Amino acid sequence: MYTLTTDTTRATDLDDVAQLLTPDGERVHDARLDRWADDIDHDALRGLYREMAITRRLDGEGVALQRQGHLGLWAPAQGQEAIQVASARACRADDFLFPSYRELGVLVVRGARPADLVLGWRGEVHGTFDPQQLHVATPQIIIGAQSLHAVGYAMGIQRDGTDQVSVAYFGDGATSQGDVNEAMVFASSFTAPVVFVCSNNQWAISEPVSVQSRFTIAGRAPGFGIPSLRVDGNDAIACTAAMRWALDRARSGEGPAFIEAVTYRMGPHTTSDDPTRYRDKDELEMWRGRDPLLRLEAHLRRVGAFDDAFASDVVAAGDALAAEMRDVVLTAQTRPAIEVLDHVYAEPHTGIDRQRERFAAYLDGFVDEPAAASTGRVAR
Amino acid sequence: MYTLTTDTTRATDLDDVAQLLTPDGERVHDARLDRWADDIDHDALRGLYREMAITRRLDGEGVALQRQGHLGLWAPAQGQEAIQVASARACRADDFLFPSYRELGVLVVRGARPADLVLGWRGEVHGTFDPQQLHVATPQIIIGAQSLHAVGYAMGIQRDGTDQVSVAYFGDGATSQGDVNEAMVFASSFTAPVVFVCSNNQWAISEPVSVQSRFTIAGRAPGFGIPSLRVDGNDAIACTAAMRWALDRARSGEGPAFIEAVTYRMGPHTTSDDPTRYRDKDELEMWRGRDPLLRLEAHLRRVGAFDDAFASDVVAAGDALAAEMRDVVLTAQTRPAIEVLDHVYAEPHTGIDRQRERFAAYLDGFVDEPAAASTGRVAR
Amino acid sequence: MTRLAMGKALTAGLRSAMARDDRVLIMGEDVGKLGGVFRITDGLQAEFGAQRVIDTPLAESGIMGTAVGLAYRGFRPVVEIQFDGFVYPAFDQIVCQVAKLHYRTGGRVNMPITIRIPWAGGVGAAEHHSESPEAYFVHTAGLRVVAVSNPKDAYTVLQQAIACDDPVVFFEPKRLYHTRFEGPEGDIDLDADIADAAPMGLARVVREGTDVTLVTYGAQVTTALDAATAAEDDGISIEVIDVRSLSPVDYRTVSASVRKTGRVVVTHEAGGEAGVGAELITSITEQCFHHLEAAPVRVTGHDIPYPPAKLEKHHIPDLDRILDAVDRVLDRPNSLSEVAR
Amino acid sequence: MTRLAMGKALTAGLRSAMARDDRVLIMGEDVGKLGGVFRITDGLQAEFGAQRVIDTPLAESGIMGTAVGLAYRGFRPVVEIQFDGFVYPAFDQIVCQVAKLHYRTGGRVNMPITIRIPWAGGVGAAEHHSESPEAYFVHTAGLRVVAVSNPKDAYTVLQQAIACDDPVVFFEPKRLYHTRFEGPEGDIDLDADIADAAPMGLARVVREGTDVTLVTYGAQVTTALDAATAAEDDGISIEVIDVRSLSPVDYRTVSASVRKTGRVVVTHEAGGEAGVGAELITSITEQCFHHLEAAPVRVTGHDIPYPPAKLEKHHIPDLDRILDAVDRVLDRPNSLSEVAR
Ligand SMILES: Cc1ncc(C[n+]2csc(CCOP(=O)(O)OP(=O)(O)O)c2C)c(N)n1
Ligand SMILES: Cc1ncc(C[n+]2csc(CCOP(=O)(O)OP(=O)(O)O)c2C)c(N)n1
Ligand SMILES: [Mg+2]
Ligand SMILES: [Mg+2]
Repeated sequence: MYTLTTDTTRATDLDDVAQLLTPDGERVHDARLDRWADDIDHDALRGLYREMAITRRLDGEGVALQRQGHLGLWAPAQGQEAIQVASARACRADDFLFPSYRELGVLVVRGARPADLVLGWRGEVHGTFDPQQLHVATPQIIIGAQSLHAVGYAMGIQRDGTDQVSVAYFGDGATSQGDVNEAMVFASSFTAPVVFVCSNNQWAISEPVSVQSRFTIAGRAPGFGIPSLRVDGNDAIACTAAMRWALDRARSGEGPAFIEAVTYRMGPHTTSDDPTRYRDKDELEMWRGRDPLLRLEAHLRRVGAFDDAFASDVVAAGDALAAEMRDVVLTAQTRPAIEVLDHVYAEPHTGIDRQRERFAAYLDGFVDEPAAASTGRVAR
Repeated sequence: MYTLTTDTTRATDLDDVAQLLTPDGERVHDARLDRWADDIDHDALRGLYREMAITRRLDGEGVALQRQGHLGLWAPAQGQEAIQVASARACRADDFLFPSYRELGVLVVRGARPADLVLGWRGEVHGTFDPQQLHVATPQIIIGAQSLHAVGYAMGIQRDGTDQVSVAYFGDGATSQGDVNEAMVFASSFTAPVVFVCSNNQWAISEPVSVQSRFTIAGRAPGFGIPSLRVDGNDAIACTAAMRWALDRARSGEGPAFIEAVTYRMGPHTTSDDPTRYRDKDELEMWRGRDPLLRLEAHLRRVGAFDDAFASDVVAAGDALAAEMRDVVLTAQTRPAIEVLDHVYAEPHTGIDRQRERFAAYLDGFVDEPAAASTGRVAR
Repeated sequence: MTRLAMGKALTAGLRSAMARDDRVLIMGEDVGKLGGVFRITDGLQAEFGAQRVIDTPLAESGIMGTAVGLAYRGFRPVVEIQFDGFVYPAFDQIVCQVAKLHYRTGGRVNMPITIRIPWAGGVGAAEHHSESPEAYFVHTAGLRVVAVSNPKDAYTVLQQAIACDDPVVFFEPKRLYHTRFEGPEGDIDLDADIADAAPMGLARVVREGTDVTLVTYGAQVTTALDAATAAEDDGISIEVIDVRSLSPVDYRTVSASVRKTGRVVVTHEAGGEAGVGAELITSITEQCFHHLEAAPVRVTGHDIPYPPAKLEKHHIPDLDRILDAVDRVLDRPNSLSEVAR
Repeated sequence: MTRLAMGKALTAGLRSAMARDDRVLIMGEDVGKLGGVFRITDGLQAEFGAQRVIDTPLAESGIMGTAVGLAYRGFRPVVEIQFDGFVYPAFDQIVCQVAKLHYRTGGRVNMPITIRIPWAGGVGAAEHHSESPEAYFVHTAGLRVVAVSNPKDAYTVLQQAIACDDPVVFFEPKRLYHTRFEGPEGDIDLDADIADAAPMGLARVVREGTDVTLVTYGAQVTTALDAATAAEDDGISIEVIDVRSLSPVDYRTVSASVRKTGRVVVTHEAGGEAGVGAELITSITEQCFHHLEAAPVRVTGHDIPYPPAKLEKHHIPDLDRILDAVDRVLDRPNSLSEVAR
């Protein structure tokens, strides 16, 4: 076949996605995904719900803390909990995940502590947890850069001969970046065990996904030789199944796979953003009807797996973590000034040593904390 | 359709290409391309042949001049004359072309003078001809960078409301660069009137195309919403037809198109390269059997449009240009030293003015040409 | 005269440039409906249309590379890089294409591209949102580099940059976007013809003084003025120079000051190592060596990746660090008095 | 002891590093079967296999970004950038990831990546094949930058760079790849343990002298030595220093020399504006001001895009331009004697 026109059946229609749960929580069937979902029992569903609900709760706390002036910024995850939590839960603990700044649910699943979730946004540190311990890279801010890291990690897995998988998370906007495309080139060329998870939340700040791509994002990957799947990103069961399909391929040596999770950013891009400038209320309303958390709750109720005890247990767990998060923030101690010079290099470095010596001497001249006010300056 | 597996029918088989001429020069039919080729008469075919033959002749002269020490480098075009010449001839004179360093045939078609073809490779200047006059950008060395320039130019055409088209030329290796992929993103997003011509000559220096892509390169574009065509790049008629199809789409407002021309670099990557280190003699032999120039000659003979008079006329034209090229090189005068400071800025610049003043004073101190030998230094 | 904060002055400058020349285009991420994350292009898409104010896909190399193509076609693109730390994906197109095409073509093709960069720290932002990459561009021949420090310059120099036939990297200190300037630097004559303005590239003596020349640019100009005021109490007279153009630098103005004072402090937010301060001091030393009475001193950010927001105040040179350096060039007691050289 | 040209010494250094540590990988364009366009990786894929010597797709950001991922996984990638002018597509990954990840993770993740760059001009190459981008990396905190000037250093320092837990940008002056060094710099002890070598980062006094300190690195070391020899005829004694490490610089060695001579010339091929020479001179001035008897002088490439090959000899500072600068610091008649300051 040598004449390739763009397949117009690859519609960008929101409903043209693989789905296992209707917005009302009814379990529907999909021949391609069912085999990856059949063993998901009530306990597993409740586990999914629990972590999604905790993610939502912590996200709300993050927004509140920012609004109250305790954090510099927060990038809300609301609306995207299904793909974040489901995809991370589908992974093995030793799979290595490369998230973007928005993947709160991934961190929650991986056991990040509340402190790990906020101290970066507060501006105390750049990276909180130890990547090698959680098997999660420090969340990436440079759009798309982490996709190559995930592929490189996967190349490392190949060289070590293990059956781990690495996962690259990014948004719809990121698909325009050269790095994400190069990541697909490298992954395909080396048959690397990597899964690309694109959370198409319809917006890159103020730009609708149509600016990045007039066709589906899922349609991009096959051109690179990477099979892809467009899944309802607000359907936790379908997301689980899709991720299992992708992980299984990668783990068994068949190479990379690509998932486009069609979802929605219900909040602002970040707490600095004002989405009313660029998007309609109606759109948000429409998506409220597809809320991933309510959908899973509806399903659990349908199958009789959601009761008050469970509900209040989840709320209590979320509240406890949120309280811990708030506490961490309110009691945070900013590191001493001299520590700005720590960890620039792993080995001794005469340049930084000299700067440390001089800066220390400078700081020693102050009675109080420097840079607070020039009155702290000692008389000389 | 939401589950997209890579279409394994998109074989990378070399014969899986659109073709209108067999290697023996027999005209065959292709329902998709015929309508774009039916009006190509004998004169047009002879015109094609003539410019392809001239390209080959000048290419040989370039290699010879380099081997004789008159040029710093030369990047041979041998084997790629069909796609280069046919695609450029299919364009209108006011279409703007963005070639790579290897598109000698494109420059020949556009009326570049022999001096324009060699003085860059000799190291006398970076750019020879005036891009705005030939409607051809200075050939690009940074792999893939020009693809974005072509898209930007096409965006300019849209803003000026003309029906010109811009054309981006690049190789198979270039398809791995972020820039080429971003060019497809931008072209698709803006429905820009641009044609991408990828000359897949099977090699990026020592790397076979399979390192860049395990599937066809033509298969890459549709994922970006760009229709593409895999054409026999050694078949001048099919190349003409393919380019007309693409140009017509772009010119009529339907947006970008992508052509993968399957061809072969018969010579080394450049005169600095030794291809025997990485590729088989057999492969070269196989491709000799698909030589684009011999193929077109065979076809012209079949249809009775090739006679000795025509042949010797073409040879004479090629020889004359080659002689001019040689003459230009042998009589080239290197510019005076001070001119290294020319054209850094378009407007006056105090920094460069100061450097000019000082360097001029320095140069004035020499009896002979400076930097030739330290003996030129005047006694002070 | 209209009193505008710097952000609004930039918007006004863009509007004037677009109204004057219909080849001027704006392109970038979120510059259209949103008006940019800093609202600098606010209202311009509504006024000039989506063909002239272009929301691009999220790819900086793509933005810069298509701007090159538009310049080939005779347009004058004004590219917004959303934050300083996101200019690096475009670095190849800037260094190999934007900066070199005029030279490559023997002067036949111009690249009148303006690259606007919301710049530097002090706003409590996340990583990559507070970078000072100006030295990379100053070191790149073929580019002009300017940095503005007040609304009036912002309005004027931006228009000059857009009108210039060379590529200009235009740095906007983001922590001053909303600062009100009470002096003449805050007053803008929207009716003035920019042809009448002093040419782009001249340094400005912001405050006269006799003891020490304090050279800086961008948001540090404000800090430098504060330092000069504070020093006055100690009887030290500081001349503050805003170089405004980082490449080329107006050494005539700078050197005249140094010849007068004999002592130089240079301050900027970027790390010192191979930074703009090194260039300034080396050139000053070349030109004024026999007038120097003390080694010129740099007061810069540390040579570290930009630190987390809560620590940035220890990175950006403040009043006290500048005054300490002033003490040093005057050989008064200072923090390094006891530190071995 | 084996006498090797620099190219072969680098190959030997890579081989030793790979044999010693199986986490060392080589990646880049054409590094496998071809052995790289300069043949520096010649034979290594045959010896260590395609899993450890990786021909990558043609995309520098991709190479650098996957190297970061491999480093996350505990590998030590040695990345070959085919030519100096092709490093820019990887700039974002280098500046925002390679340089900053150790800092970002609070020291939890190391980036022991070595970036090998065949470097600078003098070989009559096409555009983009003769660039001197070292200042960009020197200005980037988190990176170490070294440049070698002879086979012995090439062999030793390359292995040290690979063994270093920090990222190192390693510059190889391509015009010396085939030069034979007759002195001890050409003799390599392939059996020596690099643990016994002097630590990476020390400058080297290549030739002792008393009148002027001539500081340089890379291929300019050879030119500097020629200049020193020529100056001897005029009775001028030049001390030549090869800094070897451009970041950090061993100022102890450099300053000791300047304190002795009181006069400094710095030469490099890159343009001067905000270049490494500016950093060297500023730091030297800071540290040795009272010992300086004349303004330090730079002899650098012009601040222009790299010129066409036939003109490059007018760009790369040669013997004569260096001697002219030496005359300048000694206040002897020179080309600028008549030029107004
Ligand atoms: C290289 C780079 N360019 C620009 C930005 C600024 N920026 C931050 S988030 C964002 C939009 C990202 O959109 P998308 O990839 O869809 O992810 P989402 O925020 O929707 O999760 C932009 C432009 C950045 N962080 N990095
Ligand atoms: C950004 C960049 N990286 C590397 C190179 C070195 N280089 C020059 S040509 C080439 C191979 C290009 O292969 P391809 O795109 O297939 O074009 P071809 O030479 O086969 O025509 C390489 C790697 C370059 N010029 N630019
Ligand atoms: Mg998004
Ligand atoms: Mg090729």
